Amino acid sequence: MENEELIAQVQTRFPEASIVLGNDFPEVSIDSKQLLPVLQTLKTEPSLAFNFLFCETCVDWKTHFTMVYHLESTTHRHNLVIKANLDRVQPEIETACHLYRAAELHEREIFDLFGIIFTNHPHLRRILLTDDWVGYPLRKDYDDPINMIKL
Amino acid sequence: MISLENISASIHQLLSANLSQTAVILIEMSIIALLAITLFALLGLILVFMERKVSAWIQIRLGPNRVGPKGIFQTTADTIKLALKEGFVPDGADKFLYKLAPFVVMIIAMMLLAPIAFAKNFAMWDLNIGVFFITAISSVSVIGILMAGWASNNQYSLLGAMRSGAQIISYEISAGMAILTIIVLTGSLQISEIVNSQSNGWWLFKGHIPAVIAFVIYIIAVTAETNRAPFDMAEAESELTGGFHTEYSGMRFALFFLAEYINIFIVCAVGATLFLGGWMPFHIGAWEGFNHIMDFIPSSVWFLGKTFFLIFVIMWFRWTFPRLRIDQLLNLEWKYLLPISLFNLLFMTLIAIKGWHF
Amino acid sequence: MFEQVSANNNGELVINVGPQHPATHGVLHLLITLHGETVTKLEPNLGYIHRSIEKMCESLSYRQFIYTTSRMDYLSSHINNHACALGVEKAMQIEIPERAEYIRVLMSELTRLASHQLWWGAMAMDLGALSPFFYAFREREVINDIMEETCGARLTMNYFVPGGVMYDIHPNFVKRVKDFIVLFKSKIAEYDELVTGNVIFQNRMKNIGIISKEDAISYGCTGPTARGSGVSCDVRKNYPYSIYKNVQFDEVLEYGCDAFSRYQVRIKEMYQSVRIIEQLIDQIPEGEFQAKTKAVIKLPKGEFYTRVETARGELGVYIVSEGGTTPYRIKFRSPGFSNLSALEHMVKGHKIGDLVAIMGVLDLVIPDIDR
Amino acid sequence: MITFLKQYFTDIYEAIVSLLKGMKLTGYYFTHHKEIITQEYPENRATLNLPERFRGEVVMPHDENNEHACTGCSACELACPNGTIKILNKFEVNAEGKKKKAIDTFVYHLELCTMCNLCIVACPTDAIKMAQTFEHSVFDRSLLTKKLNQPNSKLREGIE
Repeated sequence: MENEELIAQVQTRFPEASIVLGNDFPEVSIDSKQLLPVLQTLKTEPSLAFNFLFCETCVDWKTHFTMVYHLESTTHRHNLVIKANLDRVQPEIETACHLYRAAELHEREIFDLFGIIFTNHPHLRRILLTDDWVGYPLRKDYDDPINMIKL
Repeated sequence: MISLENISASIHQLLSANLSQTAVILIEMSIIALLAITLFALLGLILVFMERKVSAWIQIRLGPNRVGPKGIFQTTADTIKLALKEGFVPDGADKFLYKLAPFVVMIIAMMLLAPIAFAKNFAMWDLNIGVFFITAISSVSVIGILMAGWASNNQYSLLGAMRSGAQIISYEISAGMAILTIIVLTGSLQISEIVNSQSNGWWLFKGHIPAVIAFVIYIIAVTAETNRAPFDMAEAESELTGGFHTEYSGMRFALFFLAEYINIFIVCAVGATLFLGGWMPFHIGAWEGFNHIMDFIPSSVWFLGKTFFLIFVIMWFRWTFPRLRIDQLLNLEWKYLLPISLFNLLFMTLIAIKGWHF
Repeated sequence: MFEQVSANNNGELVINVGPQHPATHGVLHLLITLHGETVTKLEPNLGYIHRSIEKMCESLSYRQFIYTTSRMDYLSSHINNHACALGVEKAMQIEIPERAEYIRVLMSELTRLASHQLWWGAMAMDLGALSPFFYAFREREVINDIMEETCGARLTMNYFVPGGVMYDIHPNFVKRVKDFIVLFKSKIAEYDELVTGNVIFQNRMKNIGIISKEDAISYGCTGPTARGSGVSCDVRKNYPYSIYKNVQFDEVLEYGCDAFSRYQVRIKEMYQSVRIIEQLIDQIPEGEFQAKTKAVIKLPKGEFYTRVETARGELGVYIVSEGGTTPYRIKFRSPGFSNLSALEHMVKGHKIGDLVAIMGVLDLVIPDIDR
Repeated sequence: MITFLKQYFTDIYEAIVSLLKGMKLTGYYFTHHKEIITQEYPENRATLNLPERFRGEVVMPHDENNEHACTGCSACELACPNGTIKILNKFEVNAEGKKKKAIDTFVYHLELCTMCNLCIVACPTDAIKMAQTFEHSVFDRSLLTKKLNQPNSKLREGIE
């Protein structure tokens, strides 16, 4: 499906979402509480069939976090980016790992490095850093005077 | 002609001329003990060096070449290193069993040397159940391995030891069957008689196809029995890091290592005795000239040559094949080797009764 | 972190595989639960070689950050660099000279060959056959020598820069690559004789580590891991970058879903890489090897996602730019990380020996997973 | 039963053939020592030939008049991703009595260097290049911090 057609179709399904065509993929911004229903529809709807979550990450915009989900359909070969803004004080979002098993490790990594709480995640623990690590390194306000080398 | 037989006989004469019988036996025993220990150390050094060179050449490498000319003192240096290393006992290990295990394995390997005929009329103890003695004693070595695995207080060691137990016990059967196939022909368990029965040709050639099958099965089974790759389930360094000797270090590890090589030597020596005529030279029918030249080569050289050839074959296996999985290993034994060797034994008995062999 | 447990209540044995273990090829830690010899539970514990490359990149310029990616998946460092360079070029909207494109693709395919060869040797070593490792290194060494002559390094090249490549290819390059292809074709038959056709190897590899097509997609598997289950996921085919749309090659797909299929995908991919190299090696056009770029690269504001096919699967580079000289946020979607998540699914119910075989065929590179 | 037995023996036959194939190959290498590819490293030092692009360490070539081409512009220092290079500048008074910037010390931390070659590419006057040395091991870490410009060296004439 071409991007314009895809955007039109997604827009009709989720009227409240704002969709723009980014540099690479169409980007859909949704409310963080809507994530699971949106993903569910995107995955199960045969004309969309986004069955492959190839990247999941987070960006710290200092005022808020943005969760970014990169989706692909292996049958139709189209891509979509889902974005959801999170509150910076208490970042919480539903886990996607029951729909996409790939999300399980990715979400643990995001929890580890950004401190975002994924509700209903089967075992949300630190994955890369040690369990007793203080702070979330990929946040912009993270400071480690010992380990960080400033050039 | 100087031969090992003459040397031992003349020493015996010299001693019995001057001393009482008890003293002679005592002195001879200590000489034998000394020789056995020397042989042990020498075999360890030679076989480890041989293994390293064989592996290197197969793997298009040069192999050890730094210590001494062509690297021949490499294993000596390794032994010194191992002797100097700390003998580490892990916390929570059963200290008594942990320290005992390498010696159990070692002593069993040493006992196995007793009935082997190294040359014509040159064996420590040519007892009348020689082959049976070897099969019986060699199965005890699994106790040493189980001991080591259990006492180490390490899961890897335990798994390795358990695997080893299952493996040795099952492969013992087909190794025994293969040996029995030849015993049927010789009618004796005494090593010297087995060798003598091959004076007109080796059993491998005289015994038709069943002997060849028995030989192949014997080689496969003893490779498994000595925990060598592709059957090194007990060690399986990419799965269990080191298997039953994961926790061992220093001289205790060296003993395990040495015992492994001595065991290989012994099973290959038995294989050479049973199938390839022991110290008997290679003769071809009525070629008098050729046979005469073959006779000129000392019997000890014949024996060691055959044994080392078999050792090389086993090393060749190790550096070529991937490892089997534990269930496939047992499948191979119970579904392939055992039924084949049973039928093979049946055929061989038929041949022996009918006198079809040469 | 993990308390000393030897057996749980079900009489199952809990074993730490790694961080120092011969089969993990690095510092991967797996906590496995064994019922007898059968793995019932597997939990990866990562981070032993985590260097926070993503955080480091936030303070490096767009020229500088490329070198860090060589240190992620060090076996496909050229391809990693390719992804970053492509991302920066896409954002800057510059065209790179055709010669540079040819060199890049040639180098990428040589890297893929070298990586698959090392995998082949290491995998055979995991299964207990130690000699193939050396045979594989013999050919790989030739590639490394070619790389060294042109790029100046053997492993972490940092040869691709935004706008092209760092230097022109060495005058000997074309001849040596051709020689290598002749050598490689004469030696690849040995691989089949020694390992692929071996009955022990086949029995070890077949019907283990089964992952269905749906599961492979759901777990985010890419590369040979997914293609062994029949998932078409070759970025070079589906989203052609550089000059891959102009070269003839097949996407290797196997439908066995087991470890042996994945093995065959990788072996066949080597032939495809050789095919690509053969097509391009005589066609390298004359011209510049680098486009003119400003000394200081500034990217426009926006988000740029680039995907390339490394030897292990799909590498994604997600650059978030605020318009400055350094990236605001970089995410590397590494293939090993997702492939690892499928490991438990593949291993469950198999023997501990199979765990080693499955991991060997997954071809995990730990710095790629930990970043 | 017959088909089972047939299958059983074909399996055995095929297995043995495949194993013998592998043994033939390893046996070939065992007997053909000319295939050996490893080298004896310290002995072959004299014949060891490294390609001219090999990146071993950063050096600053000086000519016979003890002159180099480094103007002290710090382009390399800025290009370096991990702070390997530190340039300390001084001001020299030249023949016409004008103050001129020149390098005092070109500090190079070999222990931090990743041989990425970015400094060489960045240098506008080609004052530094990569040397083909690779035996960098020393017992004292401080020996790895090097001063690249030689004592009393000067900037070559005509380089700005």
